[in-house]
Amino acid sequence: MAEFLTLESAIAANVHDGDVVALEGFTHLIPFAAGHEIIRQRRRDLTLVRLTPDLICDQLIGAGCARKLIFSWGGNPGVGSLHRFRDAVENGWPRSLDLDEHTHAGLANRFVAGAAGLPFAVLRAYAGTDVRAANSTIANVTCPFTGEVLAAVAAIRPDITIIHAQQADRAGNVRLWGITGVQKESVLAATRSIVTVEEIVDNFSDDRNAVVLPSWTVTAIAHVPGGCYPSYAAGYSERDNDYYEAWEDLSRDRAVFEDWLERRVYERGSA
Amino acid sequence: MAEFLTLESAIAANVHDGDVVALEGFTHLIPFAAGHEIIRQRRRDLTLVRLTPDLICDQLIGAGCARKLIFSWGGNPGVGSLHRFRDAVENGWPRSLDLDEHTHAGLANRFVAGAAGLPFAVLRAYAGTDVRAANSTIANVTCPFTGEVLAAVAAIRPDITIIHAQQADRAGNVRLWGITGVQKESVLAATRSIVTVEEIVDNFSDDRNAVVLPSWTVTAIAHVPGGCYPSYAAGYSERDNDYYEAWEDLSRDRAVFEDWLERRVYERGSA
Amino acid sequence: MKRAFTTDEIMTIAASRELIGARSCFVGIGLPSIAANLARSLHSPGLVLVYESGTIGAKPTRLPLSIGDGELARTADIVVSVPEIFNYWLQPGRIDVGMLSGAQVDCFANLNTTVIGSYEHPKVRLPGAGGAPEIATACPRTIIVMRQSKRTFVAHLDFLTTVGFGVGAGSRASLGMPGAGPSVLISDLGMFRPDPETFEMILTSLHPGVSVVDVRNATGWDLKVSGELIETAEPTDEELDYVRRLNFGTSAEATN
Amino acid sequence: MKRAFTTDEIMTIAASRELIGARSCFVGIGLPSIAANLARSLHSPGLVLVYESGTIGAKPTRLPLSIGDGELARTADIVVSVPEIFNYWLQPGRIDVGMLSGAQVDCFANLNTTVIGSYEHPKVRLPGAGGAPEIATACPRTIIVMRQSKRTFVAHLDFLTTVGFGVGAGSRASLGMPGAGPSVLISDLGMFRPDPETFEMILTSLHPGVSVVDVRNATGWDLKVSGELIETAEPTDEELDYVRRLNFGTSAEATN
Repeated sequence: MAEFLTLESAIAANVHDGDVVALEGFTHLIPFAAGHEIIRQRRRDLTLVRLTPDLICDQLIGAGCARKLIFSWGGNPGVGSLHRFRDAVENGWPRSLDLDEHTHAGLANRFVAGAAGLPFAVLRAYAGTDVRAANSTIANVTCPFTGEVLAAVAAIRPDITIIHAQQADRAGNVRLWGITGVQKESVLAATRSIVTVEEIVDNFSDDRNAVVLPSWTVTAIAHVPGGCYPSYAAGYSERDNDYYEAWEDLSRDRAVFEDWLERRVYERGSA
Repeated sequence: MAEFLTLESAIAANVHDGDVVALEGFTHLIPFAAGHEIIRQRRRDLTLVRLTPDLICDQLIGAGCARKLIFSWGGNPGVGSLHRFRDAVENGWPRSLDLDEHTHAGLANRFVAGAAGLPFAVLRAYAGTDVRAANSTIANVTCPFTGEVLAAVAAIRPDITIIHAQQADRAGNVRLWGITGVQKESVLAATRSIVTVEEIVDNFSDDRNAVVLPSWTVTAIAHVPGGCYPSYAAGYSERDNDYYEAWEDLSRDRAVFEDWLERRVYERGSA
Repeated sequence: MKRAFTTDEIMTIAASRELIGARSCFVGIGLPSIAANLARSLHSPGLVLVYESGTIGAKPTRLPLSIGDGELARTADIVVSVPEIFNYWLQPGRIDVGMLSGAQVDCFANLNTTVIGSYEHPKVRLPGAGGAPEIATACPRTIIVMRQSKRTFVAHLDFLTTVGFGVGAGSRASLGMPGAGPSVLISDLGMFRPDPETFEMILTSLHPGVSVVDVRNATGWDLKVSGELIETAEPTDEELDYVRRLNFGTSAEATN
Repeated sequence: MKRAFTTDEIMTIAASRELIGARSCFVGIGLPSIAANLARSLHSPGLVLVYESGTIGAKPTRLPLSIGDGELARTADIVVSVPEIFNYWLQPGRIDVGMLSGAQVDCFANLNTTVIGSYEHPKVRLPGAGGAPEIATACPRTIIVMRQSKRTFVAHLDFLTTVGFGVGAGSRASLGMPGAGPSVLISDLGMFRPDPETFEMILTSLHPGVSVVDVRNATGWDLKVSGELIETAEPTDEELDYVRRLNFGTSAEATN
């Protein structure tokens, strides 16, 4: 059953140096507060997993937390580059970054296989691309009925998945809605999970087809209103597009970034 | 875009002798009215596909519409046998019935593969069972990463899938909720589809995580309130458990069944 | 003075006790459903009931007539699709215990729910596999509940629908089945558990008033009896009250 | 008197015209999103916009800043998970047209969105693949929109992220790619369509005021020009009004 903890305790107990850490949320519900807490607790050698690394991984990479990134599209959506990600890949600053690079469909299906307890998933993808050539987690599989050769992707099973959701109830069940990305799969694929939530409610409304993670599939819940800022939580907040646009300049320069990190993450204490 | 038709016209235009016809709905939302219309239009040589054939397939089989059944559990749930199904298999009455028999997981994944446009799906299933031995739509597949041998099931792509749903809007989008079984997959896997609905509404409520089939994935919609009776439609009707219990005796005897068929199906005209 | 009880009642109650300590149970309809609901009402209020219709955490206030009963959806924590219940919830071994039944069982707790007679020309066509083969594969353990006679406890299954221990020691591993297999087979006469060496089901408990001879006479194979044979504890008043309340108004005949 | 327009505007408007008659479009962010939204506003009010965030049938009233914009979810017919959008909707070829862009394109309309320089030691690390390789595989046809220069229209891609026509005739079939591939490549200078024999992209239309020499000077390969070269129709007032209204307040820089 999910345990209710402070964000600080949840990260301290569940995120260890060297872990494979998935942080999911597709534009919507990105767990920024948890990412900042990981930075504050100075975790190192993490393998980060995220379809769209977004600013959250840019910040973790720039802060020196990650040794590897498993991803499928690493830009600042609608704005430009992830300069801390680029600086790590192009110049090895603050350290080199290994890449395990997929397409969205491929990485999403790696989570599907993980959630399903299967060693791999099948899709029609990667044919003819250099994405495939360099990647040991992509292989061929032949249909035993038709002979068609398809792509297989290896299951991914993070040590820990962290997501942000709109609501938890007092029993520790979690509910999210709107754009739900690959959050259900990423939690079900992981050994442990942390969910930060906007609100803790007595009862969910009657919509039982929304994405719900039962309490016994979640390790820890932390009540962190606004925990996805500058991303957004449908029904609770709007995306701060200015923050995303400002990041383009702020993140370009190492010193400006480090100053931001000092003032906005390290000095802030637990969100 | 979905066309609004009478049930009679929808069946006449879309269900042909010899077709592979999936009729889905797991206990909930079983498209009985459409099944009865198929009987009335005296379709023959159908291959019926349904995880749980239930009374609807018992009736179609007893009426002589089917030459083959693809299924995973053929009983009267909580009550007893499907006597028309048994009579066809055990005695070839009213005609012999070929079987393509799976487990729920296997047949559900055949629909998944069909919906996904893949030739097969992978699951951990069938090992060591006689279910597998007799079936050409089950094979082995080896994980290219771990070497584990898993089951592959061939995609199923019905000529036509028929379901019952709670609502359609005037643009022909379909919405269903509650126990939704494998309905989405069965419609997306099929070449054509018919949806009978309880109600046609101006607008759906704001719950966009419910199962919705956009108008352009549906061939025809027929407004048939109570079209899933004696099954039920959450929010509209209750299951008629007495009907299910009465079926045990009614269906046991060929003459009694044929009398039922005459009075309750053929004489009733279009539902 | 002790209250009378039926053989079905002690079977169901014994099965419900086997769920003590389990977090979640994948439930078939019929006898397994009665036992699982009894366990949740009585011993294990937090027990998560999972049905193959996709209802997770159902808290039915009456016994569901089918696994797709509206009562299950109304009271569930979530309702997911049928592909999802098998792929994301059952297959990875998330559900602690599976409750199964069958028309025939053999000494290695393999089950037949497909045909009596030959597959091509069956004497009796049964419902088939349903969810059972994958429940038996994936759940960390399973419990089998079925009425016992020479017709149902057989030396050779007419059809192997669901693997228990296959042909004995090593079978499950060689078939790639992650779960440990049946921890117990409970009939209306007694309880049987796998021998830790051979994985043959041996009689470990007799229900009150039943003799070893009674059980032998209702077993189609050469039954082995545990050296530590015990008597099944009699139903308590509370257990009997609950099972009678649950059972009211629905049938326990179907096997899946 | 004619209104002035920018090269980006004619590029976007020309792309939107290519969607006339399409039922549905899988949309990347940036230039493709502007073109697709313009098409829905102007030429094809029934056009179903599908984004890789899982929003199907989005009807945004302003240009979304990202593919996961709340506006898309709020106005969609349904929102599905990311695995579902790729597995059930894109992969089977349900979405008529895919709109793509890239940092580099070659003469067979293959795209690079991964690196400039070597993969191991890139000069510029670009975002990567995103949804593009599977959009290019599965959609019955694709449209590529990107600004043209010798840096972007290259003889050899630094990295092949997304297959257009591979090495020419027969490549798509041998790679098992169901869709027909790029029907058009639209730049800020002109339009290019595949030669029906070789599948090399040849210049078929010049935007107003652009010469073949201008295009050659901005193309890194030995450009072939159609014998039936035409001029792209000028933007109408209505097209210009719409594209300017849509474009307000967001950036068209990103390529996915």
